[in-house]
Amino acid sequence: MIDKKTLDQHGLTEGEYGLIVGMIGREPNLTELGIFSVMWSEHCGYKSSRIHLKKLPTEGKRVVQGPGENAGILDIGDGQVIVFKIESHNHPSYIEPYQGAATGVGGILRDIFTMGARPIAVLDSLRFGPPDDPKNRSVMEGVVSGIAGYGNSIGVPTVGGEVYFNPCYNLNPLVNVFCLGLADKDKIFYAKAEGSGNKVLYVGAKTGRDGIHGATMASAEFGKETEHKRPNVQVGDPFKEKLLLEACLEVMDRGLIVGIQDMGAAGLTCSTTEMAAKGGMGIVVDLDKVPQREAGMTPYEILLSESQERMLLVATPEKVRAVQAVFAKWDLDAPVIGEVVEGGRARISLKGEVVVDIPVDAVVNLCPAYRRPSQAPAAPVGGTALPALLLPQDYDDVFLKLLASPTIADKEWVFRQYDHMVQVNTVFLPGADAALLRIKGSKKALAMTLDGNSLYTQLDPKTGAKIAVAEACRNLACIGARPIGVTNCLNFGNPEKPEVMWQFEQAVDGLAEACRAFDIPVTGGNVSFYNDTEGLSIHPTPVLGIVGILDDIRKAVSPGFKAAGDVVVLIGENREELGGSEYLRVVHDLEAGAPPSIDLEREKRHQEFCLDAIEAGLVRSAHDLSEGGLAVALAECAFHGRKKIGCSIALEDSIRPDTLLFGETQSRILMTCRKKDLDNLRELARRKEVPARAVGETGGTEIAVEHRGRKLLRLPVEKAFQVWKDALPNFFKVRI
Amino acid sequence: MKVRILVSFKDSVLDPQGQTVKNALHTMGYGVVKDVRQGKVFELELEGATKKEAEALVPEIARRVLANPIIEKFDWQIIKGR
Amino acid sequence: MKVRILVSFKDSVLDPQGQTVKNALHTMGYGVVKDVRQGKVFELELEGATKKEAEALVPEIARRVLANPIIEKFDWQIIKGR
Amino acid sequence: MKFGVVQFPGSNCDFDTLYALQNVMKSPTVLLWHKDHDLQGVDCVVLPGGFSYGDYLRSGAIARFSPLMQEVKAFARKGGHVLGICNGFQILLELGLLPGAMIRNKNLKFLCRHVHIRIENEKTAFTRAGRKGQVLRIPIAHFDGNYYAPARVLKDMERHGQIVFRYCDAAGNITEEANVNGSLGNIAGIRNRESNVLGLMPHPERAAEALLGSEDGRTIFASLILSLGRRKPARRPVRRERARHD
Ligand SMILES: Nc1ncnc2c1ncn2[C@@H]1O[C@H](COP(=O)(O)OP(=O)(O)O)[C@@H](O)[C@H]1O
Ligand SMILES: [Mg+2]
Repeated sequence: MIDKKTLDQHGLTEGEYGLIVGMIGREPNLTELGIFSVMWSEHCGYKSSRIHLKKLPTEGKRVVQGPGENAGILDIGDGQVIVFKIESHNHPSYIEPYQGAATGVGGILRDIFTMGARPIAVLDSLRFGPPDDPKNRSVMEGVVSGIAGYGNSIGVPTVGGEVYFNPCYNLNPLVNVFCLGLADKDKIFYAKAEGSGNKVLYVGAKTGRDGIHGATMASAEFGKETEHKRPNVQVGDPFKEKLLLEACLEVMDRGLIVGIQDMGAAGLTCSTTEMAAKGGMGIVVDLDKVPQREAGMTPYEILLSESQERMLLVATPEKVRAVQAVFAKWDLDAPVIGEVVEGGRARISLKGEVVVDIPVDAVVNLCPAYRRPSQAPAAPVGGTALPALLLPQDYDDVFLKLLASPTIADKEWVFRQYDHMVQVNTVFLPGADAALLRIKGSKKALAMTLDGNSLYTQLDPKTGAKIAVAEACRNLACIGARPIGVTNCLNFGNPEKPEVMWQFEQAVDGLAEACRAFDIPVTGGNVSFYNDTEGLSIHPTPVLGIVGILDDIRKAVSPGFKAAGDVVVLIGENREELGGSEYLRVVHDLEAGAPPSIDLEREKRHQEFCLDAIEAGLVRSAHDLSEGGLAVALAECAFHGRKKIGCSIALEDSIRPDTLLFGETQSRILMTCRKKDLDNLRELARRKEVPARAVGETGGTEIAVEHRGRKLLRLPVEKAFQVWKDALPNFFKVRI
Repeated sequence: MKVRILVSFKDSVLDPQGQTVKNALHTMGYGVVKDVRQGKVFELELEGATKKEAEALVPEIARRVLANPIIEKFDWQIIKGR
Repeated sequence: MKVRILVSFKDSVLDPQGQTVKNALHTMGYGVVKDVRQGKVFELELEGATKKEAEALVPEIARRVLANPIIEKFDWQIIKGR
Repeated sequence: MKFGVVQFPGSNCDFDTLYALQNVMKSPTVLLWHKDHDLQGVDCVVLPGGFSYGDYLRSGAIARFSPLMQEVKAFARKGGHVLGICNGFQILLELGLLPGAMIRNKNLKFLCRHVHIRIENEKTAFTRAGRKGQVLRIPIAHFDGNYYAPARVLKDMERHGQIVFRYCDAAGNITEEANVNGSLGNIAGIRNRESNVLGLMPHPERAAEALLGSEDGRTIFASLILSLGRRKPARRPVRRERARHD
């Protein structure tokens, strides 16, 4: 009955089919096959990644919940926990940018509030093709307004993120959304169906035919052919989600339910089987009771629909009425659609007829894991040595060119579309090294950032991944926050290609090593494979989401220069490193060389020093050096305050001037301090064995850099600022 | 010539806007309204176009700019001129 | 019965969305499009309503809910049933 | 005195406004549920920002039909004080308690940023703690804040001092550039003829604490407390606080 063609359509191999038949003891019917196909898809089953992800450190004294739930949970003291996670919505955002991105936000929000936490912050990591192509611009416009449209209306601030541009994302943009929620430690909920006889309630939007096989779509390469079998794209309904959020938090707060799970990828199938499996129970569901948007839906369609804004609850029979009353208050129905039973089977019926009868464990926990073949490229992707490069004639010109590069330019065009202040916690608005949120009623604050330079990972996935962790932590250190936990989104190409699998392994190794070095647990994440379009893979793109904590918010430091006459101090060393830099890409049109080297021990020392110096009150501003190197970092410090302040810098390093200005050597931080504090700062640095040198002074209306007596840069701050600020908006001006 | 293009979600796609309007109308006592779908309408003034030209042009514009064919459908007609 | 209600800005009110669409079309080479106005369309399914009832009901709903009379005007017609 | 903050299902600045009034301004405040008919004896009703009923149709279009809004309407007609912030302002326009309407921002994008607004009329219960011409730095966050009213109405409003806030630059100049959303006459906030109802697009509750970047929003809340309070709060509490922080 089930032939090869049907299996292919479901993305299952004959071997996997054999396993399924063995586990259920007979041939599955089509609906059951559909269930296995989504639950055993790459997206849900982590077939290719699972054995590698095991290498990530997941333990730590704050960890309340590591990977394996909807989101990770960390203890932040005072009876409170944070719940956070990152998700990708790459393919849907290419097909329908607005709705794809919007429903991406909706999905990650549900992952957070399903655990009992109120979402308090969203961050987004976006990758597009270059904005000079109108197609890329329209994807970007749609994605940004989709994130805004959803997040803004539901009232969760989008407080930070990142945007990169590279041609490798032309046909495959990346939309990764991170969300963090806050909860009381004794009010956490899990996706568990416990207690035989307990009722299963369905809440939220009606089930339609949308997004059937979204999970399988996210588990296949994209090409001309898939364009035709595009499933119905889901449309987000943020208002419905807001009702759902409030009602769910209310029933949880009042202790009315036993377990709860959102319906994300694979919809009703995933939520019912997962909840049953986690509770070690079985479940019966009557599909006639499932609210349906369209007439005549088959069990296959009802079970595999990915309609948005739906949740599944489990409550004891006595509490059902009370739960329904809360939902009614929020204008939502909460029909009982089934029951928790003994026996570990999911038994689903429609019109009195059993249409599915399978062991939940097989569906949820027994998806095979593969060690896919991997193969390093014959030679390093970036070549072994850089070609001889001519030194620029005019450094001011090069500098302006970099400031105008979309990856470096001001991202205000993006974030001013996001409500980043709602909930009145946002202390550092987008534009700082990390977002900073106060916690009401305490002195503590949370900092968070997303990072990942895929140019580095393309050239050397392992080093690139380590740098992503290091840089994210450095961003936190610059504002005075200690990192406490990590989530990550691993965006890669087709894992069936050995080179892609090699990139993945290397990147995970790098992540694991770096997280160990910083002693931060990975509490969850997401893997997005098959980011290939028409045979081309994206650059491997691990995106790190790292959360930090500050004990005293009043000590937080922002990147902008604070006043004229402060000393500019450079932490770290300038090395002859240009590989993978934005300078090479923009000015020399080269994606080549090896990425900057990273020594995790040294990096950690520098960050510790930064944190201690901030703690001691010695630092007036701090900013890490990243894309565009020293020159761009100086500019960002000059631009960031409400009043722009210039600086004059003099350096003696014996390296190429272009490397000095624009090289991206790691572990460097640019600080300012009051003159009177310089000696103390230096003394602290000496004790910590951290190179720290005064390189100049803030003040004036220019950014001026001198190298061994030669003036390299001399630009009015205002001019540089305009170039940096206008670069992105200029792409979006409608020309008449 | 003036043409009118109606763009709306395909029938199988959720229409949250229409749904909220419907719910509001019910609350206000207009129970007779069984369903609401909401869409967009564009009126384009085309200069010196013939009917034939419009027939080529309008669907092209609708598909490329006004509607996303993945989730939306459109319909058009000439409302002034010929 | 099914009715269609078109809601659009009064002529005296600037229509920024229509303007933007027009500009975009010009950039794309559709210079023949002289003007664009954008509005909303609602399709309401009325259960068991007669033509007469619809004639009383629809303008009421449009005025009270679907359009803001300060900036918008509306137009409606029966598109199915009678 | 007692404030009441209205909660529609899609309100999202309800708790922010409650926090600013109760925790920052230390003024007793209750939440008012949109389905109720009870104003709980409050002296001032605040309609907070958000997306009251999803607002897919038009901002504030559906909220005005809610049960509580019938009470608010009656309360306002009897002279009760009503403050509408952002979506609250939009609702007041839809309700007809204030003249005019909102259309999309001129750049057709949601806009979240700090803006400057100038107090045009300090003789209202909402602004008396400020000075005429005083510039406040307060954030906006909206998609539909482009204020429109027919010319005749606008003229009338001018004549009666109903324009209370205008977008301006940091120095207080009313410029086209400062008019971020394209509003007619740079209008950021207006009052009704009787001066007991005020709507504004900027969010004073987001500018009530130095930690969050500005305390200028307190001027509005302090004015109300000053105007409606039985206890006499310190005169001009706002500027005195600021002096301490500067
Ligand atoms: N890159 C990763 N690093 C750590 N944990 C991961 C990673 N990717 C996925 N996980 C974890 O694997 C688990 C399985 O995710 P699951 O909830 O089934 O899928 P989804 O991400 O679609 O919700 C989750 O707990 C998730 O946090
Ligand atoms: Mg999940």
